[in-house]
Amino acid sequence: MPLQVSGEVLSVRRVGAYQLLTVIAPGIPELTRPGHFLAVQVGGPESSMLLRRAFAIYDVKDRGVYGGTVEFVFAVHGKGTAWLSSRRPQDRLDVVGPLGTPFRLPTTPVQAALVGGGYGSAPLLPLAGALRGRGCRVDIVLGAGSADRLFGQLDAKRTAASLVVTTDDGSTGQRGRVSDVLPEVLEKNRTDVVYACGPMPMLRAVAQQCAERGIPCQVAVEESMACGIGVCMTCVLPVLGSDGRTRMVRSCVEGPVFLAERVRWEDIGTVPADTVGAPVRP
Amino acid sequence: MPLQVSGEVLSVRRVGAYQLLTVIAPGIPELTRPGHFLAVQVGGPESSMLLRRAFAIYDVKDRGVYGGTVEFVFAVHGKGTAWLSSRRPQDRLDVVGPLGTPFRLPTTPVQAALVGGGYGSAPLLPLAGALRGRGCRVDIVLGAGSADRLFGQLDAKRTAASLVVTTDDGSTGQRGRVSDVLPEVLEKNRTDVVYACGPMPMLRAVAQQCAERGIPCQVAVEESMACGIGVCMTCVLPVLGSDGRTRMVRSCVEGPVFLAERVRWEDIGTVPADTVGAPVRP
Amino acid sequence: MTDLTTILAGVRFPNPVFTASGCAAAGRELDQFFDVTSLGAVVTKSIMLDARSGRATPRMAETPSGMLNSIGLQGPGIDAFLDHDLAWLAQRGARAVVSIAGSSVEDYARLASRLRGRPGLSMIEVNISCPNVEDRGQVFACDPRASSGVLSAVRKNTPAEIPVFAKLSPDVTDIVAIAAACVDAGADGLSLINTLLGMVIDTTTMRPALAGVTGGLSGPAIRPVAVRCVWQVHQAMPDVPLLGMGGIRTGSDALEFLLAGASAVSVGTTVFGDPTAPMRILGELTQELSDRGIARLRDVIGLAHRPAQPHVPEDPDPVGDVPAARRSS
Amino acid sequence: MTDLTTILAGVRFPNPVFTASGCAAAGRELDQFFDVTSLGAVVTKSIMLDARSGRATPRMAETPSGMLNSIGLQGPGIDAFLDHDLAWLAQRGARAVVSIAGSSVEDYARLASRLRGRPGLSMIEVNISCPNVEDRGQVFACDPRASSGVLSAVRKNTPAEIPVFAKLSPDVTDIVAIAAACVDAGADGLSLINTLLGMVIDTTTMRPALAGVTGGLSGPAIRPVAVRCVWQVHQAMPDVPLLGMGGIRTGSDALEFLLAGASAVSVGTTVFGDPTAPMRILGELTQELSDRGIARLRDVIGLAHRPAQPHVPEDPDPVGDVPAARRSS
Ligand SMILES: Cc1cc2nc3c(=O)[nH]c(=O)nc-3n(C[C@H](O)[C@H](O)[C@H](O)COP(=O)(O)OP(=O)(O)OC[C@H]3O[C@@H](n4cnc5c(N)ncnc54)[C@H](O)[C@@H]3O)c2cc1C
Ligand SMILES: Cc1cc2nc3c(=O)[nH]c(=O)nc-3n(C[C@H](O)[C@H](O)[C@H](O)COP(=O)(O)OP(=O)(O)OC[C@H]3O[C@@H](n4cnc5c(N)ncnc54)[C@H](O)[C@@H]3O)c2cc1C
Ligand SMILES: Cc1cc2nc3c(=O)[nH]c(=O)nc-3n(C[C@H](O)[C@H](O)[C@H](O)COP(=O)(O)O)c2cc1C
Ligand SMILES: Cc1cc2nc3c(=O)[nH]c(=O)nc-3n(C[C@H](O)[C@H](O)[C@H](O)COP(=O)(O)O)c2cc1C
Ligand code: FES
Ligand code: FES
Repeated sequence: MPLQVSGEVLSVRRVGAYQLLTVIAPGIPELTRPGHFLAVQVGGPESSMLLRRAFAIYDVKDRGVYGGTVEFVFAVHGKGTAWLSSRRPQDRLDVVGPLGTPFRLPTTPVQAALVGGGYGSAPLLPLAGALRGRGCRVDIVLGAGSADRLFGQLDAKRTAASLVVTTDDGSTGQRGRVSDVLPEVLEKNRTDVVYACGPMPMLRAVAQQCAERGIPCQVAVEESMACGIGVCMTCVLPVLGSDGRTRMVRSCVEGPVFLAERVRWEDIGTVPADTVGAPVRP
Repeated sequence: MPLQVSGEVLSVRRVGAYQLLTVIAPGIPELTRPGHFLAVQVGGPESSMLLRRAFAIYDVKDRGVYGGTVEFVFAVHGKGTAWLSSRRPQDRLDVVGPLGTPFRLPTTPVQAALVGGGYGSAPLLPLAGALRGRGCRVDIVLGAGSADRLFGQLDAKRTAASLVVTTDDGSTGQRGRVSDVLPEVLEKNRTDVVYACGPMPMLRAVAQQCAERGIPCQVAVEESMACGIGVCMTCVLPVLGSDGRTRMVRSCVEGPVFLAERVRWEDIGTVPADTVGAPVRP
Repeated sequence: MTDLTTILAGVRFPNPVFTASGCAAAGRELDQFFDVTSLGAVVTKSIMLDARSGRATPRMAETPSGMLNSIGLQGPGIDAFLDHDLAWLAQRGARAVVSIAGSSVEDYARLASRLRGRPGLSMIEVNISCPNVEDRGQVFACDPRASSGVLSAVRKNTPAEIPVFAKLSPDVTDIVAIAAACVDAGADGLSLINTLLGMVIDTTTMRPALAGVTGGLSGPAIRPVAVRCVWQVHQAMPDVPLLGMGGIRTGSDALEFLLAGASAVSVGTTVFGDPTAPMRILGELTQELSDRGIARLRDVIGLAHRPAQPHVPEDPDPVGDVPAARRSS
Repeated sequence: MTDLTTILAGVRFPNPVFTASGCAAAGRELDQFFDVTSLGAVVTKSIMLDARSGRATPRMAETPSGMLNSIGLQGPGIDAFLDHDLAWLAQRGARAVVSIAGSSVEDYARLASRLRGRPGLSMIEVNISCPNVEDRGQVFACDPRASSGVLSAVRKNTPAEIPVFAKLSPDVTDIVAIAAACVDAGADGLSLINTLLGMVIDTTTMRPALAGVTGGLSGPAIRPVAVRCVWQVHQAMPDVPLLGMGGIRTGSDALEFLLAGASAVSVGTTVFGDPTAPMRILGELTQELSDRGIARLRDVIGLAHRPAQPHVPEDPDPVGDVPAARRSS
């Protein structure tokens, strides 16, 4: 049950290449689970930008002085995020959340590995806390293009039993990709379950490595969304159902978290011929 | 020769029901004469509002600490002016000016009466200074709906040989309209020339009172303007030329100041049948 | 208290604010944000006979004050729709306007038959902005004859008490001609307008932004076109009820459509940016009406077509800050 | 250095950024803000045979990311235009594209004749979005036959070295059909698009906001429609040069039109909000091209129609913050 809240911005802070925005949003924290996302209005009342922007929820505080705050981390990408980065304390921000299907937690204490790319670590850090709360061992792998695009490294170090960091340019941690180090992490820790969030090609590589090893994996995907609440059908991707049939599934409602083995990675951006209702090709 | 300047907002201050905005706009002050106006971009880079808003220039400072500032007074009317009223110091504002044809000044010291309605006093106050500089006697009549909609009363009192104030609700000065008191002012001071700025119906009434007495009168009109620089033809009104023929004339270039007797007051909002190029009616 | 009731071809709706087809699914998601039974009606996403996967992604692009979409009518097919969606709306007590779409006249006729006697159904909206497979993919709504064929088939297969509205495309030379063809074929009213055909090229990839190349333009950007269409059609056939839509974002926008001749309005794209918008718009519209001292909504329908009241002679000299020029904006 | 030269039907222009008819008068006012000889060309306001007063005010209304205008082709008539405006442009050294408008085929033919041999004239743009008095006020551009009549008359009365472009209206069911009719009649190229017919009702007065009731919608709001028209026409006739326009605000917008198939672009409404915009857009476009390593402007014309390059096999795991989904925006 998501809420629409016009909240007050508490702060916008630079964190490396990213911005960390905290907004007062009473009611949302209580409902949030790791993997949920927010949809944020941008541009103000006379803006030419009509659509909300989606951001994974990073941290929430239910109570405290402000009666509930929500935090998200974002990269300035285009016009909407540029506008967000120019918000100042006390500006109002209209947010809808929590949205989507969050990460599913194991019911028994297992060995979990969390793999984050860039700002993709944002929803993984509260997840790490939740897993620890259930007695799980948590290993974290974080990767990014460069050191300034790693988010939450300190936080991860505190929470995780082990942390491995990679950067494309070697500016910190190991030079390379998360998929270069993940196999070793999985083996060393006898990982039972993997959670991943980051760019689609990274998710695809992680999904494949898990599939090869038979390790269940949940991924949080990122598709262009017009509404974020399930009414527009823009955010779909081909996903196998429990009946073994492929459907174009809304990533805002049935995702953003999916079981990695259900996502038809090679076919994203197409409608596979065997999809339910696919156009009949002559 | 107008300039386009992206200037810094120095201040936005409430003055009664109005806002007084000061912007750093080097180059514009030197070119400005009383009656010139500014065209101001509103809404920021991703705004849905494409058109500039026009405001009479109130005060300018050529030099000083900021290297040239321009001031204008405005009422919050719709979305653009609402946005302007939320500007803060250091925000940037894109202004074009000075625009239009300013008030023409007499070459000999005469008795001048200035009639302002609402924020229409803004361009008259610098005009009063200029007239005084030429040795003219200046009498001022200011009117508004209520006391908070009078602008520049103190300023006027300082500059003018006499000041009469009217308000519709009698909250200050005489209860009534400027046209109720103008005849007496004109007679008492043996006024040679009248300058007026304010709502169109007021201008029309003043124009008529001057015409009846054979007193030359200049008015600054206010028509909806898309461009403010003479390229779009939206801001026209029917005006008699020196050849006695009526044309639809651009108020942003040939105005906003017109000789009152040239404006076809009754026909504003129409194309009079005898206008050059008027459609032939069957 | 303002009387917000509106009547479309004999059917009463408690208020004139509807959702727009394809912008509210079948109401269930919006019911999380507000009670969908307080809407005039829920207009459901156009449904086809069989399940449809829709098009590949990317399916949307944001544009200035608008957006493009190319969903390709993804949906579960009429049977699943009746069982899950219409049944839910009926059980919930909402009024449903069911939008149908087909690839042939036969499709539309069969869809109408399947809807017969279904609880919850208040009205049928016939989306004719679909390619006709029997005519080289020519869109029905672009041709008076094709539009007429669809509407008469649907009307024949629909009980008399259920109004049938044709939803028209603005991408035509003469919308009044298409409107007339639909009405002559039995349409009880018209929904105006569907999206405009548009396109965005991604200047980074230097290729079309949408997988479907072109898409439908919606949102406030198209509002002036939509108001013009409603105006023209109401002018030509003042007795035909119209459901107006296209870029409605506020109560004042909704009022604009009513003044132009619409008897009710649909809120589409605005819902994406503001899920509670239909209720906000209903509240704002009620306020706009009562601010103007208008007691009954139906008194403003088409009002802008009547000559302005011979108003009180103009005050020769109202001094204030609302100059005459303001009449223009 | 990027080569910005573009060629329209044999005539070379140093760069592809033009003004739009009716949005720059005859260049003189803009020359206060930038040197009009640095434009690709100045497209002048449509001129008629005789002086025209235009319509009553209000003539404009701002709309979301757009505006409506209903000027009614106010102008001094061809003789005064030649003596004052075209003569000024010629003397100033600017390239002039003269837009002409008439009420009958005969009007257009006479206008073309009056332009013969005038210094400064680079090209003629024929505005056919005008009512045809000989056909119950039906707009020429809405009918292939009427469009064809005008274009063949203008082409016959214009020297071979002066290209004649037909400016089309988007308010038609099939813009490619109108385009083909114009080209068959002798048009050397096409200008796409004129404004969309729109309307605003002032909810305060509850009457149409414009004295002319309907008006032309322009600005970024219509850009997706304009890009689609350019795309469709270029697709159908890749050899016909196109002048693209409709809501261009940035160099990236201009690039979008070039990629869709335009050989040059006109900047219209944007000038009202930003008088120096044409020069800014020219600078931004130059930068966009050089950022992409494109040495010649003509290499991007219509590029979006070609299949994407078989690019380097996708990197299986680029970790960063530019996810795949971004291809879509
Ligand atoms: C479930 C989800 C969670 C996300 N979490 C984060 C996060 O935690 N931090 C972060 O920085 N970004 C996140 N993103 C991506 C973020 O939504 C985009 O960066 C943002 O929408 C770009 O907006 P813009 O106005 O700057 O870009 P523009 O390019 O101007 O946007 C134009 C349109 O495209 C859409 N769009 C553009 N890029 C993306 C994208 N990558 N994904 C989805 N839509 C896009 C926008 O929403 C908008 O509708 C997430 C996206 C999704 C779907
Ligand atoms: C030469 C001139 C000088 C002016 N001087 C002043 C001044 O000193 N102080 C002041 O408060 N106002 C002045 N105005 C009026 C001012 O331009 C409008 O109040 C303002 O444009 C309203 O903008 P908005 O966005 O708030 O209203 P909206 O109604 O949202 O504006 C919509 C559109 O209509 C136009 N418009 C609306 N009202 C007017 C109007 N009265 N005149 C012209 N265009 C209008 C806007 O420019 C805009 O394009 C002047 C107008 C002109 C033409
Ligand atoms: C994402 C999306 C999907 C749509 N799907 C449909 C549809 O299935 N059937 C239909 O008749 N109209 C559909 N439309 C058109 C809308 O119902 C509406 O006519 C149009 O968007 C204009 O209204 P708006 O500007 O308020 O959105 C869709 C529009 C959007 C944006
Ligand atoms: C105020 C105004 C006047 C216009 N006058 C003309 C005209 O005289 N002849 C013409 O062919 N187009 C005219 N147009 C249309 C423009 O040339 C252009 O085709 C259209 O506005 C789309 O471009 P834009 O969105 O960049 O303005 C006019 C547009 C506006 C806004
Ligand atoms: S974003 Fe609208 S359905 Fe997912
Ligand atoms: S406002 Fe454009 S010509 Fe005057």
